Amino acid sequence: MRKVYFDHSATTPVDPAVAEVMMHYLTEHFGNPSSIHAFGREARKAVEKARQQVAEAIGAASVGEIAFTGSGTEADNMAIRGVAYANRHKGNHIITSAVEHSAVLNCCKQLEREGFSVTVLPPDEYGRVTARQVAEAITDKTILITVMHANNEIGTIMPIKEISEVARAKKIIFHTDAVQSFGKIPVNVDELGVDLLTLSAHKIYGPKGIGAMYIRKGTFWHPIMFGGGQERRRRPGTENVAGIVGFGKAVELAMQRMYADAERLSKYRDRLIAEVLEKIPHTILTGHPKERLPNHVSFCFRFIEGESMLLMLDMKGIAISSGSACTSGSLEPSHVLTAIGLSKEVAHGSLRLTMGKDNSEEDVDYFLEALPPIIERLRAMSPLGEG
Amino acid sequence: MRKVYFDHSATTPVDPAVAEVMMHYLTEHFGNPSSIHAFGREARKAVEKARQQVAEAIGAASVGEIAFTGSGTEADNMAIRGVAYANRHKGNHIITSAVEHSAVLNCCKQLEREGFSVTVLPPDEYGRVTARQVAEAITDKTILITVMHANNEIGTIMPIKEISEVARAKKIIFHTDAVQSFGKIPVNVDELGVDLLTLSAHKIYGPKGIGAMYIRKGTFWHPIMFGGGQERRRRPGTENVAGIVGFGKAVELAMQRMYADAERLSKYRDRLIAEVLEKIPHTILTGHPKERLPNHVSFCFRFIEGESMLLMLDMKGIAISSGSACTSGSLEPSHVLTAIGLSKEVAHGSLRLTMGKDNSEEDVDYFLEALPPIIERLRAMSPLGEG
Amino acid sequence: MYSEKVMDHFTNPRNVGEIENPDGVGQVGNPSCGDIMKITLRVENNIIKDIKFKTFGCGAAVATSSMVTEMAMGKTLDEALQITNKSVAEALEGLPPAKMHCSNLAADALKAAIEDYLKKQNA
Amino acid sequence: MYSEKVMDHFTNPRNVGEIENPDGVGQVGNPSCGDIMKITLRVENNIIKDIKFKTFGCGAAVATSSMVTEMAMGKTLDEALQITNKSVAEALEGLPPAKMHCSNLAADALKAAIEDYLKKQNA
Ligand SMILES: Cc1ncc(COP(=O)(O)O)c(C=O)c1O
Ligand SMILES: Cc1ncc(COP(=O)(O)O)c(C=O)c1O
Ligand code: FES
Ligand code: FES
Repeated sequence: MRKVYFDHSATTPVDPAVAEVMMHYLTEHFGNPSSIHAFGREARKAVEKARQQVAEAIGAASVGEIAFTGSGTEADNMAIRGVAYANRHKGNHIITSAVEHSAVLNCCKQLEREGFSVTVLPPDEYGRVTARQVAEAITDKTILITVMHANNEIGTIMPIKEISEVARAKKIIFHTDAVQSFGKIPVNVDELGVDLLTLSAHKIYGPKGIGAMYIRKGTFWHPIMFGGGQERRRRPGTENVAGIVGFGKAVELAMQRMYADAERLSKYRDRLIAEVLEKIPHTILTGHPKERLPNHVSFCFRFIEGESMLLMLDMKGIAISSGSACTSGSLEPSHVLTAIGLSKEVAHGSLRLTMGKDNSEEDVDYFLEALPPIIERLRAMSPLGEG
Repeated sequence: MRKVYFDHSATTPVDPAVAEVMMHYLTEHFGNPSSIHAFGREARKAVEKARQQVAEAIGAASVGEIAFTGSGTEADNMAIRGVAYANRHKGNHIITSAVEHSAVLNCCKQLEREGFSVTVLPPDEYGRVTARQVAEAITDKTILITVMHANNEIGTIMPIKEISEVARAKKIIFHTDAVQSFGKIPVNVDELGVDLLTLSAHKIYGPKGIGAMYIRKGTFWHPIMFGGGQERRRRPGTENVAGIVGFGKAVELAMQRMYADAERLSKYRDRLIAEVLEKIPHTILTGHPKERLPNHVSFCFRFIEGESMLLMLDMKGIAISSGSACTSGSLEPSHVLTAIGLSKEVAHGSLRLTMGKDNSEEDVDYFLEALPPIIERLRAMSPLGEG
Repeated sequence: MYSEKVMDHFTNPRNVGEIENPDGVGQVGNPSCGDIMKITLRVENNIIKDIKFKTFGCGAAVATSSMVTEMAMGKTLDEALQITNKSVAEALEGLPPAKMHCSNLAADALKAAIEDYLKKQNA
Repeated sequence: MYSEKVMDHFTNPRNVGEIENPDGVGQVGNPSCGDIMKITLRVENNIIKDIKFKTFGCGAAVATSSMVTEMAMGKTLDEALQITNKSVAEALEGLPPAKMHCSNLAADALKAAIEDYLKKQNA
């Protein structure tokens, strides 16, 4: 059976070239970067090279602005809580959006429990918040604005540049979670105008369990984990050398591939959107029709539930995801889909298709063949709608 | 030139068998364990198998008591701060020892800044604290005792069982950092009588950037990082699948090898101690002469400074470490060495030799040849002592 | 994640559909929670002669619906009322912990359909 | 970590030792901070005719000691007093940031030795 992996926003396979360099740093060059002997120095050199690769890719002014972490989630925690704790004397107000990743939203919730006050901006129907909304939410207590660059569930790209201009004008620290955008569209800290930025390796053909936080020089910040002095005292613990080296390599490859991939995949994307909407009635495109990631397609199909759809696609060899509550074991469907105004009932029928470097036009053909009968079958089984 | 790696307490090479399984989970079976499609289910299965391997190795009652983390440091942070925050309503007092790893001590320092009160027990000259000291330090506000199982710098094994009996009798939560002992001596959570325990993969021929926290069922605890629901809501972020699988495999191999390695290496250890003390005057054995890790040898050589010694040994192909301040770029030598009563001057001349599975008797011979002339040369250069 | 039995009932669900002019109808669940089950019955001499389901929900919801219809088919109403959430889950060789609430729905829908039938009889 | 030049001076330090009956002696640093440098001088006609060092300290400390003796040898006292921490570090092709305090020691020890000589002259 054909295998089609269409879940690159969930995670990606590690590029063989990345796996190969990782292997060297797991086995031969296995030293602890803090050791001063030859094994340690070799590891240190590799970590610093990777830091350089990341810094260059996002246009950081210096390598000292990059700290490696154990995940994108940890980088979000470090950025948001680290800024909040360090700037509490200045104020306790934070602004975010309702469509952020749970790593951001749950940090904000925790900060609320600790006495901070959080404004969660509602997005428009495409999942965007505007610079104007942000400007209106700012108070003299606002110490941090955190708005994601591109949304993981619906692919919508936020107007980060406009928002950062507002933040700059008011001298408020601005963080963006670029986990989904990095490697797919240009991410440059100066062009975006951000003070902190989150990355994760496993979304760009690097390993899981490695992230990075960019922090602009001079940004007031406190660590949130305590131990040794690694990563310039920003993140303690022996460095995941192989993971960091793999991240560096993945970044290098992503930068080489980005424009060509975006061009190719956005054609598939537009074809998928057009044909699915045409072939399958009662279908809603979620996210912005234009301002979206080049590899990202997402829908809601009325009258059916996501998990069942996923299982049936899986039986056809197609790996894909849904924001359905039933895929997460909770009763609440995706907060992103309800935030853009969909009813819970509709949100349960969501599907997210995210393409990657190895997908071909044949994968798209195969999917477009497989989907309609599945939807039809599930609708025939459904007590809802025309079922 | 011969290469002798004698720094296994700093980190270890990944076992080729471990690297091989990791490779599969980086490239082929790369799914996100939260995904319900086949790629995701494969990854989930592998993560749960590794959890089983870790649970069994330490005698945990159920796999639900193991949470994977991004390092030993993170597991220490989770255990100590997670218990402290969750039990603050019961009291604010924590007991620890002066020879803990910085991951433990710096968590305690942070908790002090947050209003907790910490008693840091002074060890005896061998680096041990006693159950009696702990008993005497307990107040009705004590909520947590954290004492390491074996010390990283001087190899001393703590009387954890006796300490845990005191903790049990007073119903106080007890954590031990078993990063250095695990895989070298038996570590069983019931025999040790601990409620929480920290492990790290890279000390047992697993990858860096993976740790685990054992938490006994029913232990009151709060998370310290916020995001998705991974690891039973204990540690958010996409799981480092390859790292976790590698950890599981490393644990399996460590359990097979432990007794034979301990027997072999403790012979080398005893020979190294005897011959170095005999050959080199003005040498102090640090740590306990008997109650120490089987692979661990540590000294202070008077009148010389550790980094210079390390560099000279490195030129002979011997990788080894020191608790000298000069290896860490600070002016303070190891807190462990000063805690056991050594002057800073003496502590600067420390050397730690930690053996591993691939070391041979020839490595020991080679080291015993190489060391004396280096000490002699440095002493001749030194303005101190008989120099 | 799911047992083979669950996957079998999900892939080849038994008794899908809706009986026309049924003797009893039961519908439970809530579309905003992501699950609705509708069971329709034909009853003769106190025996379930035919039973069909329609379900909006996850794989477990589909499988439990299918299983509960298979278990109830041909049974007397009294016997059918003995079918519990637990027995459905067991017949499916277990459900993942997070999915246990789905099995509740199936037995509940059956019960609602039987009660609907009984109410109509007494009306 | 260290430049080649540093490693060269560490591995083959120039002018190690202690001059007997020196004309000037300078010792700086503190053993509890992990670094002591002792410089002994022989001075003739205001020129450093011989200079030796002894050092307890890290690789950078040894290398800066060695370098400063090499730089001072044969210089007039006035010229030698121009040697700064920075010029020593530069002559070594740089030091890691964490090690900059070692280079301070070397120039300081030289200065202390010269001052000791000058004091003795004036005594
Ligand atoms: C006793 C002890 N605890 C904790 C740690 C930290 O583990 P990791 O390096 O995985 O953060 C180490 C080693 O670095 C250690 O020796
Ligand atoms: C937008 C966004 N932020 C953060 C994360 C978290 O990254 P990680 O899985 O590395 O913790 C993800 C993906 O899981 C994401 O899509
Ligand atoms: S119907 Fe939602 S979990 Fe089963
Ligand atoms: S002498 Fe300690 S850092 Fe140089």
